[in-house]
Amino acid sequence: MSVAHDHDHGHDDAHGGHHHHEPTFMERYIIPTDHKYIAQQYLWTGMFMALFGGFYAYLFRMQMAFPDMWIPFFGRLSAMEYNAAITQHGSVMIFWVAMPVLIAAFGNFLIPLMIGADDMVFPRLNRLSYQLFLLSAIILIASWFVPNGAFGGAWTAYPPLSGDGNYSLTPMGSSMWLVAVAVEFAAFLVGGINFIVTAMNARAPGMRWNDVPMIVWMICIASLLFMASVGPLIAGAVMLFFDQNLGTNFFDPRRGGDPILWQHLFWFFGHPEVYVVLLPATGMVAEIVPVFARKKLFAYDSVLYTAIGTGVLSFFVWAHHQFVAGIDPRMANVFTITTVLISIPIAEMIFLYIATLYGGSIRFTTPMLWALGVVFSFLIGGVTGIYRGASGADMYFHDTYFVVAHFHFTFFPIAFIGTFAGFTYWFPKMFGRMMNDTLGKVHFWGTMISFHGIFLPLFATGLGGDHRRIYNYNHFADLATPDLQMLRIISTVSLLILIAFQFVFIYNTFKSLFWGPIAGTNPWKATTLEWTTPENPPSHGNWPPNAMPSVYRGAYEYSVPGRDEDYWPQNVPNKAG
Amino acid sequence: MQLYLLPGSTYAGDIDSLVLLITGIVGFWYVVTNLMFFYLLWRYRAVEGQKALYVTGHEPDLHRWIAWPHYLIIACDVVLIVGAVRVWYHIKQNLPEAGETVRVVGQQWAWSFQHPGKDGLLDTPDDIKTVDEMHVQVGQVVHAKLESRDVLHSFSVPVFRLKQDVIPGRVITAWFEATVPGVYDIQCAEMCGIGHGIMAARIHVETPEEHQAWIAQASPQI
Amino acid sequence: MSHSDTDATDHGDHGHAAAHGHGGGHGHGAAHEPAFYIRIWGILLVLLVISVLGPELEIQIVTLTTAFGIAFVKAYLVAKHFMHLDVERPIVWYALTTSLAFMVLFFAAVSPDVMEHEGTNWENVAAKAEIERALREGEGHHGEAPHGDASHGDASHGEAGHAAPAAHGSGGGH
Amino acid sequence: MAFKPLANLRSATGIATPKLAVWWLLVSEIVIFGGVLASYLMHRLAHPEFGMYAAHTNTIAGAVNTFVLLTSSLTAVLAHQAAETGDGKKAARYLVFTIIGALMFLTIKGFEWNYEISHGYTISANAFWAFYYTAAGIHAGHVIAGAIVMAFVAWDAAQGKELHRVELAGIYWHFVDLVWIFLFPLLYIAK
Repeated sequence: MSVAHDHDHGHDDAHGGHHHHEPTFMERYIIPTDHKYIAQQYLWTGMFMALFGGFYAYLFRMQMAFPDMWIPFFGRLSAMEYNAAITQHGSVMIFWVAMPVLIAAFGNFLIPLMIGADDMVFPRLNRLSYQLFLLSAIILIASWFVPNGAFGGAWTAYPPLSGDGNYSLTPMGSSMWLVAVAVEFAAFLVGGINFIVTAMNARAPGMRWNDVPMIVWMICIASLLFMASVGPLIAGAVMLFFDQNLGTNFFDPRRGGDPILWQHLFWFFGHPEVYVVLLPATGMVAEIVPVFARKKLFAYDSVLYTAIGTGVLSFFVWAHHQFVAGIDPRMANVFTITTVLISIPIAEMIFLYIATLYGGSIRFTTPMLWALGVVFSFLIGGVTGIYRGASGADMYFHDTYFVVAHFHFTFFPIAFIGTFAGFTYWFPKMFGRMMNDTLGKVHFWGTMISFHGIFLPLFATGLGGDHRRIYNYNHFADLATPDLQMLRIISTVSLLILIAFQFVFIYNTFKSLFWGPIAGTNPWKATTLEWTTPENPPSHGNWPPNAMPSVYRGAYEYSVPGRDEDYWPQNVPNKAG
Repeated sequence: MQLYLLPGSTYAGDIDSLVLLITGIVGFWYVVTNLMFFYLLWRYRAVEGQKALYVTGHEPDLHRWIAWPHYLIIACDVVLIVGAVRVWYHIKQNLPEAGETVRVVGQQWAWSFQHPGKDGLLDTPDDIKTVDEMHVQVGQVVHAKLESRDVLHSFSVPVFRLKQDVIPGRVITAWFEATVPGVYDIQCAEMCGIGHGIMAARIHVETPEEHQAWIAQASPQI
Repeated sequence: MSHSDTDATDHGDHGHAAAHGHGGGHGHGAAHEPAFYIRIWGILLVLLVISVLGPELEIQIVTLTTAFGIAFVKAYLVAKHFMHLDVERPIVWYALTTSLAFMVLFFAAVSPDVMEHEGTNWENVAAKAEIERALREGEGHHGEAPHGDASHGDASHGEAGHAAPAAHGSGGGH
Repeated sequence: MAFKPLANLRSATGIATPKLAVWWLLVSEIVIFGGVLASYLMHRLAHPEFGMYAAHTNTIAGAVNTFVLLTSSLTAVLAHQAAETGDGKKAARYLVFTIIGALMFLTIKGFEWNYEISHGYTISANAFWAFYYTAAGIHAGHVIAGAIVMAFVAWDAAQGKELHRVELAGIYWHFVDLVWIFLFPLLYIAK
């Protein structure tokens, strides 16, 4: 933001058509084609949407802890508003926060820089992707203000409830929600194709497949998973839209439709989607842990195989979301087996990350703490998943708060802890300034402790029988006990603390953005290509056209014996280095 | 604190045992992994002048540390799958002979129950129809014919550990055999619209005498 | 992957050599003479005629083989010769077939629920009632149009038993 | 002309970048159509009455449309062939033929639907017609998109610019043709 673009670009570019000029405000912020600005657009839009998602969480947690109370900044929450709040919280956090920030923002920012390219292969397509995404966000926000309010049929949108305005009572909200989701899918399809093609074709000379930084692999695998799984849901969305608006009966049994079909169409996408957001976050761990342990990533190939294995297996497990949702019970056995088996690659991946610490020289900087936090918290989410994958146990846990706690222990570490890890780690590259480490650590500990305070009690209430999506437990005699209520209050209070700690982050971000100490081009002494740009933050084109990097070694050459420095950047030639 | 619900059906104990089995296995892994994690973090914290090891992770003596747990996990998975499928088969696929068959109809936002009445048969004039109130006899296998009039609901009785979604257009048969007399919650566990949060019913598990008395008292006058 | 010095040097050089293939891989001599494409087109048209005439025999096995078997042959010809998959890199072929395989997987895993109308402890009474209604209606007024307006719940669902949502009115208007 | 990054000119896989992107686009299209067709097929196999409804579809119109699309595929591949030899004008001419094919397809479809709808076979009539209009409608959307894309490509090709795009538009168009090759027997022939 502050570094002058004083670099003397070579204009004798052999490739032609490659010209540099100082971007105008319009070109930079409104219609950018530079991947770094599009990444920022995604990042800020995602974080802005997170405020809405967080506010919804605040609303319904307050309602849970203090039923029918007057909620500060809102008022009383009606049952309809409650349903809308949980639905929109889920949709916003997954589709408009986790996806844009983890995949689109970091993918856009990192892929060209890490593979040594000057931009994405299709910069204008990239811009289109963001514009579609922005449009989808606007449609979604608009849907909160239409007559009868926002869609409240849960983010899974099971018909007939979602397909018929007579059932949901939000005909407009349902349709707009569906359109918003579909447009968002289109945005990420366009973006995903761009990511994959860029990583496949535009790698720097000399960069072989096992020299590619792990997060690039992870984002590409995630994009592939998204691309191969979202089709049926796009088809399903068209069908559901027709059900809502043209009187067809694809999913309504009153005339030959089948509600179970939607569940399959949804979860065929919905389960791989979990890994779509998980893999980029684990990729960040794979980037950050080696840097701060000053150590090579443990068994690069194995990490990659576990990621691919997880990705492939994720296509075979979707019906574990439907064990008791009306599928034939015989099929549940197949899906139990595949689901439990997915623990093998994921556990191995976690082991490999932990093994990377072995023999390291570990520095507990803020990004490192966040990366370790991902591993620590995700472990809880991972092991509690086993309860859900085992069909016999899922019969009891399905749609209880145990589920809620479980998937928040996966999604929160992925989408927030992972994002904070990536954000604090790449902040110097994105904005050219360092973040405040003390404030970062305060934010880390506050967030981690309060996050566990929110969801650990919810495992207990789930075991006690608390169902999800219940507006007010006072209607259920067995659930309206003081013990359970106390746990709910602990959870809500923890949420308030967590929200309070986010102000530390916001303060730190804006303070560092404008007044933080100027960072060098490689403040963490990392090896990957994004730290080798001559300017910080990199200007348009990332490297001068006549000095594009070539790659001579893998991405994690730390503490190589016989070298003075404990890192060996990928672009340093062997003899000259 | 009373968090643990009493097991109120013949198979509730099976599910609880399965949960304990899973807890044992994943608890072991959780503890071991965390011990390793924090040990390594402490042991290899940065020390002035000490350089990190340079290993690729493919050295056999190191990779063993990944490979062996890997095999052990496969073994654990087999145990888990066998345990889960056994319980599942017993509850969802197997259907013991019914002592009584009750039709359960979910609609926005109430449960209605059609008990077979004195003659023990459904769809006869002496059926007992109730709303948000189900009566069953302890120690008797009850088949619940689950139906829905409008959207998805879910018939969930936490004390029985039973949960089954109710799908419009389909008849799904669930069964249970209650073991402890008392009155418990029936909850709708699938989002079904505005009133989802008030879609509660109560199940009365009665001794044979109480149940007969209830039938006698509740039967419609024909 | 350990990079000894010589290894890394080799690989660096190799990389430079392979780099900057401008628009590499474009075409690879994929183009045939126009006559070749017209021949393929002729074969496709013959196949089209067979696939239309075959079902006229009204023998089910003939219908299936001519209609669908020929569709696969046609698809193969178009993909191979018109899309030039025959000279394309194998990875494209893998990607396309993998996505097709996922659809087969989807069909295989969903059909026990959607294609079957009864199974272990469940029965899809609405679908059965719909088939029965439609077939009866079809016999009754053969060749006539189905209901023009499909406002919900107008059909004769009475026979469907309890599960058929005869009481639709309860759904709305709350 | 718009700025083209260096990245766009690299080709580590040996497949030209734009072409690789088209292939990935087709991968995502396969699963979209796969979702519709798998759903339709499940209903088709389970519901004998679908055959009864399918009897009201116009096989002749479907066959003519298949012919139109196959022929437009031929002109698309001939356009590609012309582009390979560097003859942009010829490529553009063939692409115009392809676009005419697309318009003919849509016109026939329009008459066909008009007839069916006016006879009460609307999208909401029953599950078969719902699938019929949805599957064919999504396909028709692709036909329209393809025609628009080809119009732009033909415009450039006529001036000898961006000739490699002729092949890309062609690949996409063959895919649209392929989908119809399966839709035709599924919706029209199986009665």
